[in-house]
Amino acid sequence: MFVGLPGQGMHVHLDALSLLFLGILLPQVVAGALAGMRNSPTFWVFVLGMGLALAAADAFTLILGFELMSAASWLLVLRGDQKPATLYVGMAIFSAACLVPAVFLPAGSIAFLLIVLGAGAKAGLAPLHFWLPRAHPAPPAGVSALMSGGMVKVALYVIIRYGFVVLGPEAQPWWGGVLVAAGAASVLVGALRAMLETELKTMLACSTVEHVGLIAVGLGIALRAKAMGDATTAGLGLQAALLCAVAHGLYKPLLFIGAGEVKHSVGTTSLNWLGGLARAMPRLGLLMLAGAAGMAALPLGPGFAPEFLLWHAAIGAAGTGGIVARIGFTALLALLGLGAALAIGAAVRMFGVAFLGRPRTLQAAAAEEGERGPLIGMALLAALCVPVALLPNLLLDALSPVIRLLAPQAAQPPLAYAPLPLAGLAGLVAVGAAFILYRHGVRGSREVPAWNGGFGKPPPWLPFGDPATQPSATGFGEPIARAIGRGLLAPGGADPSEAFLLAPLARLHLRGVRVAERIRRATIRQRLAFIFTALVAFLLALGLGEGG
Amino acid sequence: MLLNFLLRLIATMLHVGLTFALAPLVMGVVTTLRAWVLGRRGPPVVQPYRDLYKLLRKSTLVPETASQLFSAWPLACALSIAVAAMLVPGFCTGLLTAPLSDFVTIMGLLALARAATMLGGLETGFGFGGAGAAREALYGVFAEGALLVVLLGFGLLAHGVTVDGIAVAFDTQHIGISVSLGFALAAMLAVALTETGRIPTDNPAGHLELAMVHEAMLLEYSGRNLLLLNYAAMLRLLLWMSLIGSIFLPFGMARATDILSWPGGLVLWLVKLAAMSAVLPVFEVSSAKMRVFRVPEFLGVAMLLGMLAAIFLFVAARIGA
Amino acid sequence: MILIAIILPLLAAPFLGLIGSPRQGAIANVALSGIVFILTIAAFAAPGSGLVHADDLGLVFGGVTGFTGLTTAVASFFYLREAEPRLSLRRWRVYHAMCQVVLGSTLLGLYADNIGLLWAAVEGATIAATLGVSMPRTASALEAAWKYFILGGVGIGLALFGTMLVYLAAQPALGPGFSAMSFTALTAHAAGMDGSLLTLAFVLILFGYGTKAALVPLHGWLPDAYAEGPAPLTTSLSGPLINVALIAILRFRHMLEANFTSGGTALPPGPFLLTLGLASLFLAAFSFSRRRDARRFFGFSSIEHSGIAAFAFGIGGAAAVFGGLLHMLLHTLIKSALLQVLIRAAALRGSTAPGHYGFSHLRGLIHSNKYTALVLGAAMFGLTGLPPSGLFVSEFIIVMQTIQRSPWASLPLGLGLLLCAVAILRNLGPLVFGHAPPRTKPAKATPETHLVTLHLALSVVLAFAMPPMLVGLLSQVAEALK
Amino acid sequence: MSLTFSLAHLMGGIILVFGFSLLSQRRLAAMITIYQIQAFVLSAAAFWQGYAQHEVNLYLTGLITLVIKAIALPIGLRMIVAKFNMIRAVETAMPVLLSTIIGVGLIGVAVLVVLPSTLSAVSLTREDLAIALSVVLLGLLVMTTRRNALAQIIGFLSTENGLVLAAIGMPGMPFVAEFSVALLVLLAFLVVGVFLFRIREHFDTLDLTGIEEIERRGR
Repeated sequence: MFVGLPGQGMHVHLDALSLLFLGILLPQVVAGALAGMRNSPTFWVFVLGMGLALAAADAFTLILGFELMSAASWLLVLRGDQKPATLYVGMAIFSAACLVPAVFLPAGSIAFLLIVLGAGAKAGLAPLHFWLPRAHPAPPAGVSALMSGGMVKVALYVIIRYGFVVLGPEAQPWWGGVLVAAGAASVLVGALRAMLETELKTMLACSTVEHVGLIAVGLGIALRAKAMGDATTAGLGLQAALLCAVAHGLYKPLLFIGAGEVKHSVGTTSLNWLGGLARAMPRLGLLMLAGAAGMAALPLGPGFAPEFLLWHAAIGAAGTGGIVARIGFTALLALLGLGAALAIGAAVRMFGVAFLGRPRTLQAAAAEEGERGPLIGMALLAALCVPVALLPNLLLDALSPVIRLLAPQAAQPPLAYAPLPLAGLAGLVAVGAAFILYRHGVRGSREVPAWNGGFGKPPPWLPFGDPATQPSATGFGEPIARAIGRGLLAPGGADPSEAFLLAPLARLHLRGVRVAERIRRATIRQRLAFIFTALVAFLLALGLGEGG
Repeated sequence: MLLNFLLRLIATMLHVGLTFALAPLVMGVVTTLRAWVLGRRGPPVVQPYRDLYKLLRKSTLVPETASQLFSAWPLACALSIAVAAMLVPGFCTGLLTAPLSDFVTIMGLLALARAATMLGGLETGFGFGGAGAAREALYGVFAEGALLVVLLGFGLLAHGVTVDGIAVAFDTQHIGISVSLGFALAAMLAVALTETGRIPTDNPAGHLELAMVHEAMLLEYSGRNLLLLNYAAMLRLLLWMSLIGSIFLPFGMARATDILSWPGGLVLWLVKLAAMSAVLPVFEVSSAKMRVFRVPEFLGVAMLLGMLAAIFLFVAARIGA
Repeated sequence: MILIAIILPLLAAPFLGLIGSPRQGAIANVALSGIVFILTIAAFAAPGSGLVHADDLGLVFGGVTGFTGLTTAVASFFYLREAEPRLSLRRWRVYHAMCQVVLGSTLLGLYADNIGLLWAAVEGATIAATLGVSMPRTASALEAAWKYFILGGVGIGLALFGTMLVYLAAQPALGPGFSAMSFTALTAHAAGMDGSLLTLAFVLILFGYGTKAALVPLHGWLPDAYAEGPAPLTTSLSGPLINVALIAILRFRHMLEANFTSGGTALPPGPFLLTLGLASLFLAAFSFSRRRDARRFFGFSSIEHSGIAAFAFGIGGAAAVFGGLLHMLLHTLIKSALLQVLIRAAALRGSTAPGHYGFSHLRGLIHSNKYTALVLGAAMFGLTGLPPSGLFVSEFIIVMQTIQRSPWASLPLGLGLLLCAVAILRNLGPLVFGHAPPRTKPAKATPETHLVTLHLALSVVLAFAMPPMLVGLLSQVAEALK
Repeated sequence: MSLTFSLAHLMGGIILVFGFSLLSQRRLAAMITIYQIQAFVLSAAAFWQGYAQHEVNLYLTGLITLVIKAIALPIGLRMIVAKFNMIRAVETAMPVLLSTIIGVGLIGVAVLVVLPSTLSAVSLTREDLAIALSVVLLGLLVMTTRRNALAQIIGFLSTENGLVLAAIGMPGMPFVAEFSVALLVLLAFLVVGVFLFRIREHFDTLDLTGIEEIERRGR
């Protein structure tokens, strides 16, 4: 990949890595288009930018595509909501300001750090993730889906492309450490916030932060192992990261489009106002359940194989290196476990509160099945989830050329987790249970009022009982908020990076603005004085410079 | 070759059959012993079988506010626990399911069961189920973390993380009694108590809804659904017992390929189960149930113990900075 | 050829100033500008020679000046149609005369091969512009013009002193006489000049012409002149005039650089330019956020961009100079486009008088007229230097060069660019897509909006598919003035 | 020969002294007078240089200076003063003493800057250059330390004197410079005149504090 100069033309080349990420992108684009973005030119520019960035063979084309992507997505966010748009464009330009120098610096640690800063900011790696939960929910569902499922992948692609391929020869073990640290932080913050957010799309965006963190951890482990010559761990890490990218690229857009449908038919996506949607929109409910299973990384779901690989990779990584690194990886494992369980909790909360239980508002009670197009898009994604969930081994074989490209010496052991046999066993047991139940048991079932610990039936004017008597999303998260949130989040449950990074910067900027205003308000005489003092200063500098 | 396969097949079926058959019995023994320790007479040990049969014969009620998935959750829960129970070696190693018995897979299956139960609790949208589910989520967070760290310790010692492999390794190569194993055991016990919903984190016999965690999620279930959920709970108890047994007391486990070692293995397995089901009630009785928000601290300690175990291993292996 | 291009407007100015109705004046203005534009293009064929001749730099920027001059004239024709009743006949005459004077003297400044002539040209332009700015005769317009006159006058004085010192410094090499004032000769014999005197001269010239280029802290006049002067005039203030000043600085800078590199006693010019450039960048970045008047806002953006160009010249080296020149070129196109479409936008909302350009007044433009709004949005986006804007290319080159030649400076540069881009985009959102003020009715776009589109298209094309001829010229210049 | 230079220096010195004493003046009338004398001396210097260098255009410069700067402008200024019978004493933005101290410092700076330059075989010596530069700087200082528009203009004019002083010293410098200086001053005065009237229309006084008021209202 050589430096492309403006006016020197742009070069496009597809290798295994590009193809993989284009493959990840394709279904989302189709789904997004089906979800109602078909006629928005900006959307297609957005897609074009991502494609260009992925297919670029020279740095200039890459940057161009990347920026095109940022600009278009900014417009789309802007249409949705003004406020996050500014924050978003700020981060986008920041990442550009980091990437542009990085790709033209000589290969080395500084270049890598700049890449991680720039692309990481775009991917939503902690501590630069604060914009993501604000910006991703803003635009229409189809775009949110593509931003969450595709755009962050493009950013990660940049990290992979540079960390493993372009800067590969210069790689140091601690580069991996940087990625792992950032990833771990994102996992924790993302999962925790996903567990606590009460706004459906925001919560999904937080879970995106978590999954980006997982991918980054996998990449970091692989990078470190590659630099240390640990073939097995490198292979595992890459497998985990890439598989996670594939899976997340399927179920996250699905969930976002679903959220859009919820918004469309209920009018709100605040979990505390939903409830019992599975009865009103069964198809959407099932599709969302599939997505939630992926998001929770449960076995037989699309998300489990990557998590499985990642944990193994982390265990392998903990077996190498100095004691500090090993202790670090031990902590990482604890943290990954925490994150995984939090993700399960978040998914359960999302589905259980929004789709199960009783409607909390009349709108939720009056919800109707979503439109055809989005449902078809979701069904497509869900259908693609099935092979990922049940045949991860085949997928890994398909990934092997990419892994060979990234880490030629990496070993690629077959996956020890085999969903199909597990499903088979489950099937056997199910058959057995069914036999017993239908041989000796009583068939059928009766609809009765819920027992509810013996409380009375709700009065007729409250058809679904008093909404206040069922746990809200906030209530569901409350125990975890008390046990962990207090320690990890800033006071008031704000995101730590927002409170400790964004706010101080804003204050600094304000100070600069105040100074500028004071200068602007200067009178003519004072402006003359500016010129005069500057002149004298320059002359002094001149005199001293020549004197000494 | 074929013979080996046949033997392993038989052993596997035997293991599965025994596990499924013995699960209620273990539960019964624990309950009865507990009553004895408390100085009551207690139900006969076969009571669980009767309860299950009674539930089988009872009709199934579905609340009006429930969705179509109401009956899916108990099934999912029971199935995943059952599969997990098939994977964990009992009386002998080298079962057909051994290659599947990756510790992570088992954790995943347990998590799946937990998720299904939580969804079941949220299904009807009444207070108790929700509260129970929320607490279950809280416990799960810490339990998984602790378990994963402990797993690291095993992985480092046994150079593999399939339960079968760990069992074989700990059985054949004499690790000896190391500090880290002690820590790991403590951590694992804590997690096991939480997962199986025993005192001190939850009270299986308690019927005060506000204090219940696991039971609270089953409140709305009846008939075959309740049967599945209860049976899943029994299986889970047995599963954890044989898991701890095969990892920490692996001695005398039979090998599936040599039939002569089976009897000894079987006997020892039963003895281990009996011992554990004897220790559990004693511990339960001697300790009080904690408040919900003490549990995270309890499990946090477990997590730290797990990390300590790993760190001690590093120190023992004399790894420089 | 070139002489005609310069003298024609200057001669025509008195007539425009004395006779004719506003309408005739406007038409004559357009016609003259058209002829001048043709002449500047024709100059590529006949660059001429002697006291006034067009070197490559002059050719390129002369062409741009002619082009913007023409479009400005057209814009002010339509401006007249809308703003005629506001102002008396006399003022319209003065206005048109001044437009021509500014055009002519700008071209003189570009084509003059004599430092004295250059200085005279800039002075003429200053005075003309002063009168032009004061034309609306509102209190704030007078105040702006007064500022412009005082600050500009001081700058002119310093520039003259610097010019004389250059002449003096050239004595050892060239001796007395005209040759010691011709750029070609000076550039050729830079090595033999008196370095320390040359440095002093450069500082004075930097301050003199820097005032015209509105580099901080010499920028005091610009925002007010933008906001209070007659709308079309700001276009020629923003582009051509700033270019003349920057090009002058570039030429003198090269003498200094050459003397320094050839072992003369001169100091390197880099630090001076970098200081002023960064100061401009950051002051602009921080001044954006509190602006309520669009034209003042874009005044600060002009400060920003001339700061970037100065920064590029300070970095030095052929590539950086190339980037700087390209940046000036594209900025001229985009900025004049922006200011013209801004007039259209204000017209859509009722009045183009100064003070009707508040963001709150123009916001939600898309509800008034989609085309105009989108063109305005595109122009604003172009200013941020994000692709596909042309400025992306030039800023890209400049940043690259900065990283290679003086990495320490790349950090503030990047930060400044970041802040500016964010500030501009932050205003773009509400201005184009926001909620329109109450009682906003959709209106028709006026034809000259297409001219603006032409500008923008030209800027993009020039950047990404640059005609080799242009690349050749600019890189020759850059090579010669590195 | 030496007489030539010493005389040139002398005149330069006198001009500098007057430029300096502008700083210490509070009253407009006095400032105008000082400026006038400065212009006279300047024209004399121009004539002298013309005589020394046998340059016709230097005589011309001297003539322009004499007619316009030394005679025409002061008259005009006095007219303005009389016309708007404005407060005779101009309040300064900076204590006079401080401004004079700064003025001394400026002269030091000018010398410091000019010192390293080697003016071989040039009739204008470093000292003259230093003097011219300091006159310019002093003029600027006057502009920045006076609140009154007229005072600022006077400071501006004395800056121009400094320029001319430098220009006449330039050996064989083509006529362009002086011509444009004269032009500048003329136009400057013209424009200024226009402004004074306009500003009077709007603010009744030449004191720019009115403008400053407007500016305080941030836009």
